[in-house]
Amino acid sequence: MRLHEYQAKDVFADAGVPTPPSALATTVDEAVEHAEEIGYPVAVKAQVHVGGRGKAGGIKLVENAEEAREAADAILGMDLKGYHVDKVLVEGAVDFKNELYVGITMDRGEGKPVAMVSTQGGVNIEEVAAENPEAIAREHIDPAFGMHPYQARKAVYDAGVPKAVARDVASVLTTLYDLWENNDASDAEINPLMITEDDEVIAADAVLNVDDDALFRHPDLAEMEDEAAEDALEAKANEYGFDYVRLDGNVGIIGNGAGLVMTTLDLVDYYGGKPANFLDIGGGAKAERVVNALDMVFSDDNVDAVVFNIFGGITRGDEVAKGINEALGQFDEIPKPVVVRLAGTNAEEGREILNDELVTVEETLEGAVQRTVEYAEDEQ
Amino acid sequence: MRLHEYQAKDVFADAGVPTPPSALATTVDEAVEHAEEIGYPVAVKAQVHVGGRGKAGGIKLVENAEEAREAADAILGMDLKGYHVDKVLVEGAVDFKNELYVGITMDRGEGKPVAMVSTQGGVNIEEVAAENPEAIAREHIDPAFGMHPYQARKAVYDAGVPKAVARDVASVLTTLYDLWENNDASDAEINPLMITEDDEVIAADAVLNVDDDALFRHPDLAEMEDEAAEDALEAKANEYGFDYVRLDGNVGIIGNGAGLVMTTLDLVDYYGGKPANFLDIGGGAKAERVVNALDMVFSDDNVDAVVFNIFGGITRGDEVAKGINEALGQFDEIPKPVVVRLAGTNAEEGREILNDELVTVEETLEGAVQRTVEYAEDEQ
Amino acid sequence: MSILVDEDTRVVVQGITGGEGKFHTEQMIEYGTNVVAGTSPGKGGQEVAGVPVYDTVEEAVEAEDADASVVFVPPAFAADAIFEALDTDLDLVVAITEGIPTQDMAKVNKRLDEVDTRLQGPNCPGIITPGESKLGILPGNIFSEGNVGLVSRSGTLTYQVVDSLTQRGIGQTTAIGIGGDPIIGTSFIDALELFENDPDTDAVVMCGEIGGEDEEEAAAYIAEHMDTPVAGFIAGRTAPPGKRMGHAGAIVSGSGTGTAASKIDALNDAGVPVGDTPEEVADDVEDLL
Amino acid sequence: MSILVDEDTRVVVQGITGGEGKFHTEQMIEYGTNVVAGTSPGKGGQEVAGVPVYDTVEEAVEAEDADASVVFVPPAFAADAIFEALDTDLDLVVAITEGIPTQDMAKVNKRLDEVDTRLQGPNCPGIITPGESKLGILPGNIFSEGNVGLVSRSGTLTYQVVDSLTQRGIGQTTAIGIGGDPIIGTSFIDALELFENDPDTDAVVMCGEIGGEDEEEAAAYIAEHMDTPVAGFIAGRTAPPGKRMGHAGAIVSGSGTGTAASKIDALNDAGVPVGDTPEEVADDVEDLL
Repeated sequence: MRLHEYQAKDVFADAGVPTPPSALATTVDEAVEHAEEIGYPVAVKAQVHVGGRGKAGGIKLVENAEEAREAADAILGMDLKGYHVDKVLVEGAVDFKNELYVGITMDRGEGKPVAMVSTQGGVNIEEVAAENPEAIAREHIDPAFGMHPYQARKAVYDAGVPKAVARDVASVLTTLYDLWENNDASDAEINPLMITEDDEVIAADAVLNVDDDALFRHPDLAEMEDEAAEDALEAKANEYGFDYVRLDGNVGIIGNGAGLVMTTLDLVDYYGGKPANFLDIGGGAKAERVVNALDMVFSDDNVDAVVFNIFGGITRGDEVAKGINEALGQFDEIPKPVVVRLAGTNAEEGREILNDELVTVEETLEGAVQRTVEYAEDEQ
Repeated sequence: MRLHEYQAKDVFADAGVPTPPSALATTVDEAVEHAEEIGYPVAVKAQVHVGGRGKAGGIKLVENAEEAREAADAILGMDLKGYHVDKVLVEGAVDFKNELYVGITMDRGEGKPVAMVSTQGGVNIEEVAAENPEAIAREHIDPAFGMHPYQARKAVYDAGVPKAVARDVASVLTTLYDLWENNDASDAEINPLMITEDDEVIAADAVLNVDDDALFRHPDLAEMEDEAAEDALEAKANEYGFDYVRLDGNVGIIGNGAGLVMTTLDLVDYYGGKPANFLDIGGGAKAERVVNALDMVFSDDNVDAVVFNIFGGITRGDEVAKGINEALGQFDEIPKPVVVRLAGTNAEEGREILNDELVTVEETLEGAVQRTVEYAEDEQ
Repeated sequence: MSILVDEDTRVVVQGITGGEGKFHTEQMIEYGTNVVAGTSPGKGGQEVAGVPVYDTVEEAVEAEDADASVVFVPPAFAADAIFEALDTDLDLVVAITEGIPTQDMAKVNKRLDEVDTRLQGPNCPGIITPGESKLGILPGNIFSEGNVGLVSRSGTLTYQVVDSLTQRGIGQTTAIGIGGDPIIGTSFIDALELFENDPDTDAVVMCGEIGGEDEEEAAAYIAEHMDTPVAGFIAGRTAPPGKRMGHAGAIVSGSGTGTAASKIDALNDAGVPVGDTPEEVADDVEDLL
Repeated sequence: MSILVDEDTRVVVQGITGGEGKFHTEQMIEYGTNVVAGTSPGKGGQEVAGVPVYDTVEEAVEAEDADASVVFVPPAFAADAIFEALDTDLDLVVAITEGIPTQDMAKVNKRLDEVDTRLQGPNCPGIITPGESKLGILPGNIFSEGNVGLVSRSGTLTYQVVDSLTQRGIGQTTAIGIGGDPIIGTSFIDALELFENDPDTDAVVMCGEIGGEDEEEAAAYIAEHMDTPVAGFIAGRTAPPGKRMGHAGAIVSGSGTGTAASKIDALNDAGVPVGDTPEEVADDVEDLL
């Protein structure tokens, strides 16, 4: 789960990280009002989960009320890389002489957190990482001890942060690690961390991505989740607790286990079809989840046929079959042809339970995928 | 630093450990008022840093207002093993069927914390530890990870805590570890942790001893320090930041370094004298500390002569000498004879600076002790 | 022979009184696994599927002289259960649980450096030595005894490939699902090394997927250290960059590494054929044997 | 020869810009210690007593090829300074600082299990190999070169005993103050083992004090493992039970162990003579040589 900039900034500011004065607006009038209060220049920033907002026209710097009104009017309601903008953050602009990058993330190769500092902030840090990796100082953290103060200092000195602000930047980095840990974050970043002419450090942006698996420990963060900002179908998947990715083909795919579902996508492609989605109903899937999964895939108008591929381990074939019967029983007419392939635990029982007036049953994966691709072609 | 029972209970209750209803009283009327509010039976408990308060008459269980008045009247103002009682805790009595012991302390042999649980609470746990050590379940904690929940369960099951309350006791133990860690405690204990007929667990006593070296991190705890409850001289030492122990002899002893001061005590004894105190002025002692040390020792009416034994490492002899001159310069007449022995860093400079009209200078430790013992004998 | 588990392995089921724990304990026993104990705090003294239940793993291990545990504890408590298992002298801990917070696993990962016990998983289907023992949720009926080792990041994909092998009469020494999470106890390389040292394993199938660098590192290991031939499969060829697909691991960064193409190239460079479909993988294995 | 430090030891002073750090850096250099660098965050690029100052220990160690550090950092920051030193490949870290919170030291103690670097202290006077090098605050003038090793929990008591030895013409190979805190990096046994393996050390003086079990354990070690003769001293014979005397370590529990009597008995049982006064210790050493 990714927090919006304004949410992350609130969390960071509460922890003592200096941030610019700012306020959230959902209407143009509100935005102008906030801009007047804060004093110009201010930035008007679209609050959507999209990288490169600035280049895409989602951030505008304005000098007076008229410009603020224009900017808010342009940004509120705009479609930014597929995301509808319904909130802007109005934020006092900061005069800066340097822009740093500071971040904490999990280094999966090492299996431990890593703190990163660079004096090349304010630009695409991924580019810096790819082209000039030594421009980012890295310090691995022992998660049992947490970040020692010396490690923050070391990263800051190694990165070549100017001495006048080194202590303050180290302190921000220490706080950032605490935020990362206390919020079960996968990433906590400030880019840019601005250094003003007076050698003050200010977080001009804030990223806090939280581990979905740990949200149960953070009801306050879970509440911040902003369904509206996501693709409607993805939001629905979220509600149902599915791993779902919408794609642009017409073959709906439901399966259990990320590897098998990905393989099913790959096979659809291999046999000449185009996947409409990735949908993993996960382990231990019960009838209700199957109902929900079919509901999701049928909700996608692009879908012309559905392949339902279950290889049972923790998921039992009989449960899946009941779910499929139940889900399809809710329709007067089956909206799209469904091909089912069951294997593994209780698969035979499942195949027996399946109502073959409602679905096509196939025994092999390759057969099921080929049949579905055919159906999808027929429907077009 | 040791918190009073009522202070520790407040800290424990804030962390969610169940405690009986209670209130602090400094007058008899107040105590009776609290007792009436809480409802009988209540315990009236002296708030002093003394073990075995109950046996010494510092805890009384009362059934009505009259008894409460009598008890408060008897306990408030009493002298309990040398400590003046000026506060009592009035506490609702708990009907219990079992008394447990739970505690966290630092195992210095292992260099790590240890959690302890026993079903033989309510009595002298040190006796249990000495006579029946297997009656105490112990679980060492890795201080980097903190106590894992399974470790609390393990200690509780190993100790044979009744299953009906095992989960609650494990939860108290986990909280106790967090309290121990968050407050930089040396010991955190509940003895007894009572189990009621309804299988509720209630902390009937609370011990929280805080590492003096860590008090700088805990200004809230440092404020709770109760000077009045200590021996007046020891309170003074505390104010000056000295390690001081009052003894019952007449030879005052000042030195630097615990080992050397203890050796000086041993030598006073060896040469037939009786030490009046242990006073370590510590490393890096400056003139002001020396003035304070002499002030302390002269404040003890039992002292007939003083040996001042400094072997300089971090403490420089010239600083010590200046301090001695300065301290003695404040007296029209030196109250007791002072023998000074300086060795180590800048010792020669120190000996030159010393005003030998005010003090006797000796070169060897044995010589200095023998001379002081003689002076002390002469003074009597 | 086999790796890690065999008919002598004495197994503790952690979380045996839960729904999944109980179901799969029955399944494991039915398969022939020597399940000697279960654990569930507060339920010590009970029995599940004829297996004695203990309050703590230590008690269970000591009372029943166990070698391995399999963890069915829910995600919020699973890391604690793993720590508990690592605090005993078990040889192997197999964590099935899906959805353990990554920061919890980072701490577990540190503990693994301090102990001799091996962790497999989490978020994995377990391990099976066909005809002898299975620890986890793998459907036993699709496996068969033989001379091919299998290691996979994905659960159900493993079953798919094994099914293809078994239907051709190609049996397995041991199949191990290492799990799809970002932080896991046993890596591809760990498993490959074990198979390389198992005289009965004549070929190995390695099923990877997009995300991370583990397959690339495994390819380098194979090129340098393995004589046993390896066949590969990589899921996620059609996954668009930047999208997370199920597993925390299955996300393509788009920066050139972690993609299916990069993994397939690395494996091919190490002499490992990579099939386009599970059936092709079975073809490759037939060729290698 | 000597233990742990000699004329080739290249020393970093952590906290060199503080009052005590600066004073003792000058004292160490005057004694002949090869102080090659100092550290003080934010003061990198400066010089103290002619020694270059770095912002981090890693920089200092790498730039000056240092072997050991000595820590003069104030107690609130000392554990962090020790962690920083342990994160480099220094052989020895000597922590002089007094008053480090015990829980901080428990964490340091755990880290010590994970690294090869040795910690000495904290709350100790340091270590000296007379005529070659001293790390810490020991007054160099009272030491002399010779064949007696000395290990002590107390700082100033060490000086007292050394003074007695030196005045009789008995010199020292190395004297090491292990520190009086409840948790320390180098124990009596560690130091005794080093002396036992040092061919130039012909006798060892061990100065203990009341509290803890370290002297009893050291006595057992001496009885079992040492050929080099040992003379002992125990401070705190007249300390009343239950009172804490200065060092966190110097508290007698009153339960039979940790008392001066128990320690003296244990040492005597191991064949170690224990003097009543520092002068008697010197007598014992003369007898042993």
